[in-house]
Amino acid sequence: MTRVYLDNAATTPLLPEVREAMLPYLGEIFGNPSSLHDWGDGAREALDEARARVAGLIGGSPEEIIFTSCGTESNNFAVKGLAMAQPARGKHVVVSAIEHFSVLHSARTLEKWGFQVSEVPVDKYGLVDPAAVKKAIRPDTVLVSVMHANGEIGTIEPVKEIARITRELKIPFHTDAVATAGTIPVDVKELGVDALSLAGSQFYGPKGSGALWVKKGVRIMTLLDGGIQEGGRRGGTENVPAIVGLGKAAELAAARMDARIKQLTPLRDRLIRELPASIDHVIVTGHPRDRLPGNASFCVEFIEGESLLMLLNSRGIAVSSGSACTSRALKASHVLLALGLSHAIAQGSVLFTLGLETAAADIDYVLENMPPIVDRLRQMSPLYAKFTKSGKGGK
Amino acid sequence: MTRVYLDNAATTPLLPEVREAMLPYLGEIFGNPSSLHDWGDGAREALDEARARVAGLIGGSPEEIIFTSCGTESNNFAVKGLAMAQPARGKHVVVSAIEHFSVLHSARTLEKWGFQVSEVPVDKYGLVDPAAVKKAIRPDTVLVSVMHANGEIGTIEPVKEIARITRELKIPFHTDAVATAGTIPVDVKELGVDALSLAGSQFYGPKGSGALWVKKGVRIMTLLDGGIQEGGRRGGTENVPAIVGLGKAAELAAARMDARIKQLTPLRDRLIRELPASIDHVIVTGHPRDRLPGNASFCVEFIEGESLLMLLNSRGIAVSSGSACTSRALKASHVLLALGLSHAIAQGSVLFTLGLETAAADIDYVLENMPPIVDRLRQMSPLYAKFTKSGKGGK
Amino acid sequence: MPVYSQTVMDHFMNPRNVGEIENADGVGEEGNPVCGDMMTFYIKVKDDRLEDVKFKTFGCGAAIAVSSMVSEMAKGKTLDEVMEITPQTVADKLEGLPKNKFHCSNLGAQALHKAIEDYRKKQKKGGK
Amino acid sequence: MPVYSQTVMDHFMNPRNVGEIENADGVGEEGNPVCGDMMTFYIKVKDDRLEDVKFKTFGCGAAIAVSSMVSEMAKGKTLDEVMEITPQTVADKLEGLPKNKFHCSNLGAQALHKAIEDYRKKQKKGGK
Ligand SMILES: Cc1ncc(COP(=O)(O)O)c(C=O)c1O
Ligand SMILES: Cc1ncc(COP(=O)(O)O)c(C=O)c1O
Repeated sequence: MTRVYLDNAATTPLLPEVREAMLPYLGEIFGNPSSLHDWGDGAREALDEARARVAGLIGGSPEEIIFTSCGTESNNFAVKGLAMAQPARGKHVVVSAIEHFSVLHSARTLEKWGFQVSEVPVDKYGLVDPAAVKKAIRPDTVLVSVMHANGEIGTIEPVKEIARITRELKIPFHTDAVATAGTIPVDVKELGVDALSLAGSQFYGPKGSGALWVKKGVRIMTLLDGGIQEGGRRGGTENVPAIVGLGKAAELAAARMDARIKQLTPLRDRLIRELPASIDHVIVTGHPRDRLPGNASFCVEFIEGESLLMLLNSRGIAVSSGSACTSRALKASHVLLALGLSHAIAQGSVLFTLGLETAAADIDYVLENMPPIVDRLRQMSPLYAKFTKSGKGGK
Repeated sequence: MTRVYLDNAATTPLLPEVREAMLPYLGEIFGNPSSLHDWGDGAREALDEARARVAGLIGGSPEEIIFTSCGTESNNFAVKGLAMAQPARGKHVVVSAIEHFSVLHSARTLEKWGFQVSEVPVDKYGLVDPAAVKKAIRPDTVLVSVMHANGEIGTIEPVKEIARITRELKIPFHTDAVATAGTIPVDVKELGVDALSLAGSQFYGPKGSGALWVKKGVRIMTLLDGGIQEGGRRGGTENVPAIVGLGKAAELAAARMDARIKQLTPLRDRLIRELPASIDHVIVTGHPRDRLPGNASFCVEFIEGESLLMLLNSRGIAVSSGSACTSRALKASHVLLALGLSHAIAQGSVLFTLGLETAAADIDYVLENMPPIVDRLRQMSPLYAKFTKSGKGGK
Repeated sequence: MPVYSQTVMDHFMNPRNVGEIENADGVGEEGNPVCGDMMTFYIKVKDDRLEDVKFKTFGCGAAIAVSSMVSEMAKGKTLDEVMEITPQTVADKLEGLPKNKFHCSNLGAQALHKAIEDYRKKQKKGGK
Repeated sequence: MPVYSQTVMDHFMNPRNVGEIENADGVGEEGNPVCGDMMTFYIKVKDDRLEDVKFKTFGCGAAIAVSSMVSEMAKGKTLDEVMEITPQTVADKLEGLPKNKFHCSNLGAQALHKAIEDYRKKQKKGGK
């Protein structure tokens, strides 16, 4: 059977070069980087090299990189650690309504600790308005966190413009770049942020790898208290193989970024253009222009996303959905609802995320297989029956 | 050159069987376990299997296992998460004086959040007195955390006896079993604890793998807020290869534990017996009987640990030291000081931790090479010169 | 897809009795699109038995499989027998449902019961 | 061991001028075992120059290398020249020291200066 993986936002495969780079560290170079004897040397050198590569990917300095275990840890560290580092200044943080749960739920935890949280809404394309961020900021605001891009709808946020505001007001600004670092150009200096999260499993690096970049001089509280690793900012024996893999993935991403973007963008554009042309009542979600190169996200009216996902899977196509039934919380995606979509429409969400292995034939295959599947589900759908009987025309 | 790795407490090498088990998950089985399509299946099944194996190692239930990224994360999660889960009950926690920094520094962070912390001292062998724990408990105590064994001096603590006390008083009891799980028998039911930390890099499993076992019904706050992974208790895309490796290492440890203990104990005993016999003024640290099978720890008087470590390294021998100069904080090991040793003596700490690859010839090699090295350092030592001139005899 | 049993997968991939019944004797609807699952059952009754059952379902894999299984369990049974079908008996026949899906997707029995109630109400109105 | 430079390693493995000088003209001690490093320098002075320098050091690799380097830098120099040796010039000669080790291990120059002060004090007392 044809197998088409279009769920690269869930996780990317590991590049063979990355795996090769990791293998020695699952073998003979097993030492602890903190060890002062020869066995620690190879591991320590590997950490240094990886740190330089990750810093290079985002235009930071190596000593500003703190390795973590995933994007979620980076985000928890940033949101809690930055907010808690300025007790004298206040207890108010600003986030956008479409942040990843690792940011939103960290903010909720801050609320339990006496903080107040302002959620800035987005427009129908998922864009945060910098002016709205400015309005949300108060004298006691200690942190602004707005993501660089949303992985679910692909929208790229005006981080640079927001940073101009926070810089002027001297408020630490964190951006969750898990969906962008390694995928599109990310430069901490150009963005003007104070902290930035990234994760290897989003750009062909290993699971279990992540980093938080914190600008020199910005105060942050530790999340994982312990030993002297990572300059005392993140304890725990370093996951050397994963860190090495993250470094290698960062190096490759930097070198091949333009080519990757050139490969993905036309495929994405074709899907965004042709899918709604071949199926009625399909809504493109996210921004028409400012979007991730591999992201094509839709809502298919009158049907539910999980059943669509399952039928696509039965044809060998892997996708995601933000429908309630695909989330264990059984709530429709907060991102789609924040765009102003109704629950019924949000239920029909389907997300294609293209990757290095995606070819034109894969898009053909999707365009060929999806219409009959949607048709089949609609024939089963009482909502579709009601709609057709009501005699309302197409969109 | 002969190469003898006797620093298994810093980290153990990865067993070839463990690496083999991991490799498919660094290759074709790359999916996200949360994905509902076929690509997620293999990863999800692997997690289930690993969870059962880790639970099996410690006598818990699979659904009580939360995977983490290291022992430090498990300890932070346990100490902060359990302490914060009972706001109505109080803000006091009890720890021992010789806990790992991931416990002690978590307790210090709790102090910043308004908690009070009681540190229970240890005797000269590093033993915690259960009666002292009982005395330290107050009506507002919400957590007791005492390690199962200390990796630096090898002493195994009377966890079972302490659990009897906490159970009666209905106070959650966490034990840091990072130094014991996979090394000596650990059974959560027999120990009677409420939460237990472990780490794969301590028993021939991968770096970046760890787990916290939390007894069913015991409330704990999340440390890494985010998605639905680990039942909503630990967010972040799972590090599938590391978790698989942890599971495999747990399975092998359970199956081979007796043999491993039988291999290590006589080697350890020989080192503990013969090193002080061949070098004057060497003190054995830790408990004479209740100690980890691979742990032989000493203080060599009149010399400093780092220089000893470096000269041993120049002879191909890898060890650790708790001297100030081996710690970035430049303080002598809090564990050795807690035993009542003077700073000068604690500076001469040297820790041999034997492992699967240790053979009798390695012990011979150490016993042959160490005396001239110690002699050389003592000939350089002004402390030794003072001692010999003062005419005080040996110990 | 081991999150679902083989039986669930079979009923999801090959749902029985999908459709509407023109001039049905009873119609029952349960659920709503907010929670993600909604089902409509149509019945044809003869001699106090379900001569025909059809359904339309908007929802996840479990919801579709539940609807299909319910329709199969009910067909040919007396109305009283059908009223004894419960979410639990349906889930059992499906070899289990994921815990978190049990409540929201398992509305099939209720929807069918509503169709029977609708039929009985109409019967009363008809004065028979 | 890349935490230390090659020069540090060389002086650690092959320290120059280890030992004591019987009837030294000056003795200087610096540091203490609490912080982990302690050094004693012995000097023999002739015509205002260090004819001989020896040391004993309790301490880490850096402390031993520093002592060795200081002794080598000082030997044959005039007392005033030796007083110009600073922790920084020693560290530079060693091709750098780890940042966290700079202060505690780098007490060699001070210990040597103390030995010279000791010598000068004795000279004064001696009434020369
Ligand atoms: C007793 C104990 N607890 C916790 C840890 C920390 O484990 P990790 O380095 O995996 O974070 C160690 C590490 O050696 C340990 O010995
Ligand atoms: C924008 C964003 N932030 C954070 C995360 C969490 O990353 P991880 O799963 O590595 O913890 C994700 C995951 O997809 C993401 O898309």
